[in-house]
Amino acid sequence: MPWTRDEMAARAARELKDGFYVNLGIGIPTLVANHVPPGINVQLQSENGMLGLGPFPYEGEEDPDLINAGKQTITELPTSSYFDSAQSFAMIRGGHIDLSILGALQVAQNGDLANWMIPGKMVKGMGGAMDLVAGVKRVVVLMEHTAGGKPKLLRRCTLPLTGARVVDLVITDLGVFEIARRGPERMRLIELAPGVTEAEVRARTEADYEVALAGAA
Amino acid sequence: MPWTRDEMAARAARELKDGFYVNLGIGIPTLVANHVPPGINVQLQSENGMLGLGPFPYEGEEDPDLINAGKQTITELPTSSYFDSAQSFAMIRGGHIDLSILGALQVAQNGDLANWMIPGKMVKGMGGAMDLVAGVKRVVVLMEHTAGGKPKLLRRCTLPLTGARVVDLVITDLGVFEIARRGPERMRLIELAPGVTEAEVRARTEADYEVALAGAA
Amino acid sequence: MKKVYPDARAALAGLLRDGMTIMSGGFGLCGIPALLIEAIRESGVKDLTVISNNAGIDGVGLGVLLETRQIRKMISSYVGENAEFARQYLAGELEIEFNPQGTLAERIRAGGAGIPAFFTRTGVGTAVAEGKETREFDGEIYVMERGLFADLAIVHAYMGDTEGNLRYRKTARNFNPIMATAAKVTVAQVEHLVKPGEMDPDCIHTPGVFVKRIIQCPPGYEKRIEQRTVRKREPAAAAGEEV
Amino acid sequence: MKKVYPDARAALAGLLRDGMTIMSGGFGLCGIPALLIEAIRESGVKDLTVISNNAGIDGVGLGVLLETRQIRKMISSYVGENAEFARQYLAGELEIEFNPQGTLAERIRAGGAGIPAFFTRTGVGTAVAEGKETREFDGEIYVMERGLFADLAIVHAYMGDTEGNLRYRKTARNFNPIMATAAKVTVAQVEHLVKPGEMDPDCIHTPGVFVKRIIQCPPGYEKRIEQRTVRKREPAAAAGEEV
Repeated sequence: MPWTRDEMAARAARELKDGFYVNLGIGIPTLVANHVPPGINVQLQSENGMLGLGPFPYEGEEDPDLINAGKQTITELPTSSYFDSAQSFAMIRGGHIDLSILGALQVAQNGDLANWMIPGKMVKGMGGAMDLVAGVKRVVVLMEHTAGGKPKLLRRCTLPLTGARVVDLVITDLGVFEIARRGPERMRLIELAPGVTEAEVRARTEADYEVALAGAA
Repeated sequence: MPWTRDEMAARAARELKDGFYVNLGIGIPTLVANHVPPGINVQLQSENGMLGLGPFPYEGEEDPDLINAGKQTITELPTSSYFDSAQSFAMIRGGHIDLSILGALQVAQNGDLANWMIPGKMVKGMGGAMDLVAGVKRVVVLMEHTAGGKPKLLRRCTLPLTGARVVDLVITDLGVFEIARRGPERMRLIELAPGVTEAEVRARTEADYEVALAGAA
Repeated sequence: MKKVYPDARAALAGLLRDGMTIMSGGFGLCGIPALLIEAIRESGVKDLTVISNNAGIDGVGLGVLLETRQIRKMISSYVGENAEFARQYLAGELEIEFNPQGTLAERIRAGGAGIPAFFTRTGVGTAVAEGKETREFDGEIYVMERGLFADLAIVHAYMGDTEGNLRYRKTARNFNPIMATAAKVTVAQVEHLVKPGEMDPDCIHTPGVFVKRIIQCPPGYEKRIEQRTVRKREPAAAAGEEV
Repeated sequence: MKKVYPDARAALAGLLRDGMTIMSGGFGLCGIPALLIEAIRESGVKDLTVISNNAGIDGVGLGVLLETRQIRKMISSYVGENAEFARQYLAGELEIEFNPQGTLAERIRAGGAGIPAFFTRTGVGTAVAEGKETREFDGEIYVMERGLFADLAIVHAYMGDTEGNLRYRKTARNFNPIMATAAKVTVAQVEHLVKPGEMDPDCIHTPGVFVKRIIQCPPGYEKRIEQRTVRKREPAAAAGEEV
């Protein structure tokens, strides 16, 4: 049975390590904050200029000066600090953030990522996504395996790219794929959602990948 | 009679305008702070990261965390603010400082400035001088007209440059020269110290200059 | 040299002309100089190029200058929340130059710091790098981006003194401090105008040198919230818990 | 993830190796990480390249690493106050790369911000630009300078918390915050170590993400003054008066 959104987020949370500084994208990635394993302490960064994001405020305690990159009201923690947009992206571009978890429209087998634009539709802009994928040490994509029945894991992205060879790991509802960002193209299926077969994944994936499941021959 | 150091500083202070942000170099330029005309309010910047420099502290009130770019203990004012070295030079390089007044070893008739290095002697480094002359809106040099009897206002600098075509005005003990930083080389003698003759200046100056004294034919 | 002006209209007097470039601080509706935007609307100045991370929402922030068609071009990273924007853009009435948010921030910071161009990894291999110079440093490809400098910057700060020193509050800081450095003239609106010395000099985010004119927001000035998101008061609230 | 270490030696354990590059904060003797410098001396690590605006004075600050000949090369803007430095330099035992102070600061800031190179007017037409690429932008000539990134940065802060958030005091800030961003590992010595939440989050100069290890200075830690300059207590003190 494919993973639910919450199970996908829980799987992504297993990529967190103690002491990590993490930037979470909008959508499913936001849920990862609910699944941080015990004993693991991470600090969330928001590219609008904050480190140490707290939970949503209680009703009546919203502060218009305190929002995340999704423009939602949030709260601060004792560890929080604020900085301007240039310093925020200096942090991101300079490789100081350990992990970025974000959504995608398409991922190619070489690690190319498309998640900001569908030609012919209203273009809203890339926000901070291009900076995040270019700068953060490790990029994990959390997305449904297909969209409208069409594969999102492709040989080549057909949509305009957010970044070239920037994805390290893709977690879908069906399984987990590792991608090599350097050297020859290489994508490997390393995990299946419980009850999902390799054949099912193959049928819904355009990208070429090797199978490297733990415990498999 | 040539101007004294204090008179030179007083003449330089006439370049100050109300609301100016000013960086003063070490030596005679420091004296300019004592001659700010009444009704003129200026803020001094120090490139080690301070705006709004106050006077030297009273004995016993020195603070090791509060120094100017000459490493002297100073004090703060109600208007003071502190910032890091990158922001300090962003301020300087970005053209936000109105005036820099500094000393020189040599100035050429095209505005070239040499004030950091004498080959063969121990080289101490240029500090912030190259950034100041390249970035500040207007650069005024305060120096003795000659050194050991040799002219310091030259056709071409013979010492390594601090900046090329960076000087707007030179105030020496003998007079004041305007220099064009753009277009054809042009240096003009615009003022003489009281009792100093044009012939005396000519005799002690290697640079070619026009005479454009106020009130002169 | 008096920097304090009685209101937004007075603070902008003599600074506005058709076709000019204006930087406007804020992220979403957080930390936007709404009073100054309103005064720009009232001035009727047009054909503006506006550099701002976002374009406000309908009727709020830069949205008000879109309604009146005073903006000809936006340089932004994300403009998703504005129906009037979409209409003008799809009708070809409005030009937009998208910059990655970090590239936009760095271009502004560079403009203010006298850096005409710099190299970044962001956007390499994407449409953002098209027509731009790319170059290899230490085995990695980078794209060259140019500094940005405007005729006017308008910013919002929490506190300011009569010398123009500014302090921002929480995430309302965002683009405001860098924009304050990157324009011929910077005008600030502040929630609290104080005398010099009332702010800790170690905690001044924008030194007064960058600010030419300053106004205080009138009593009752409202800061808008774009996405009011709350959690239930429960013993163990799950979503968004401290992590 | 514990960041707090008992002392300088413990905080540097495992981080030092011969031939490495170290950034060291401070301007003159103001804001220098003297305890960490002392621990580097005691470690005996050698052939160091040290990036620091100055080189201390004899026996103080980086001067102690010059005495022990642990430094092979300095990247600095001004080294005037050190006789041992002059001796080693003139004897050809020490290499020095002079950078204009603002270029040095910007190179460090760029290194920490993922900017491999940028253009500046500083040094154009001087020895500093020799061998470097120059280029015209909008009619002005600029020289290209590269970002700097070190193996280790050592910084001094006034206050820090156990998360690594730092706050500097007055002009002791100088190069410390930018160096904290521009090394694989940054170790900070702080005068006051506090718990998270004890510093105003709007006034944290270095967010904890940049700091991997932190120590508190012991009681009696002395901050040295290089040029003690005072004025007389007189009704109307002239020199250095407020202007």
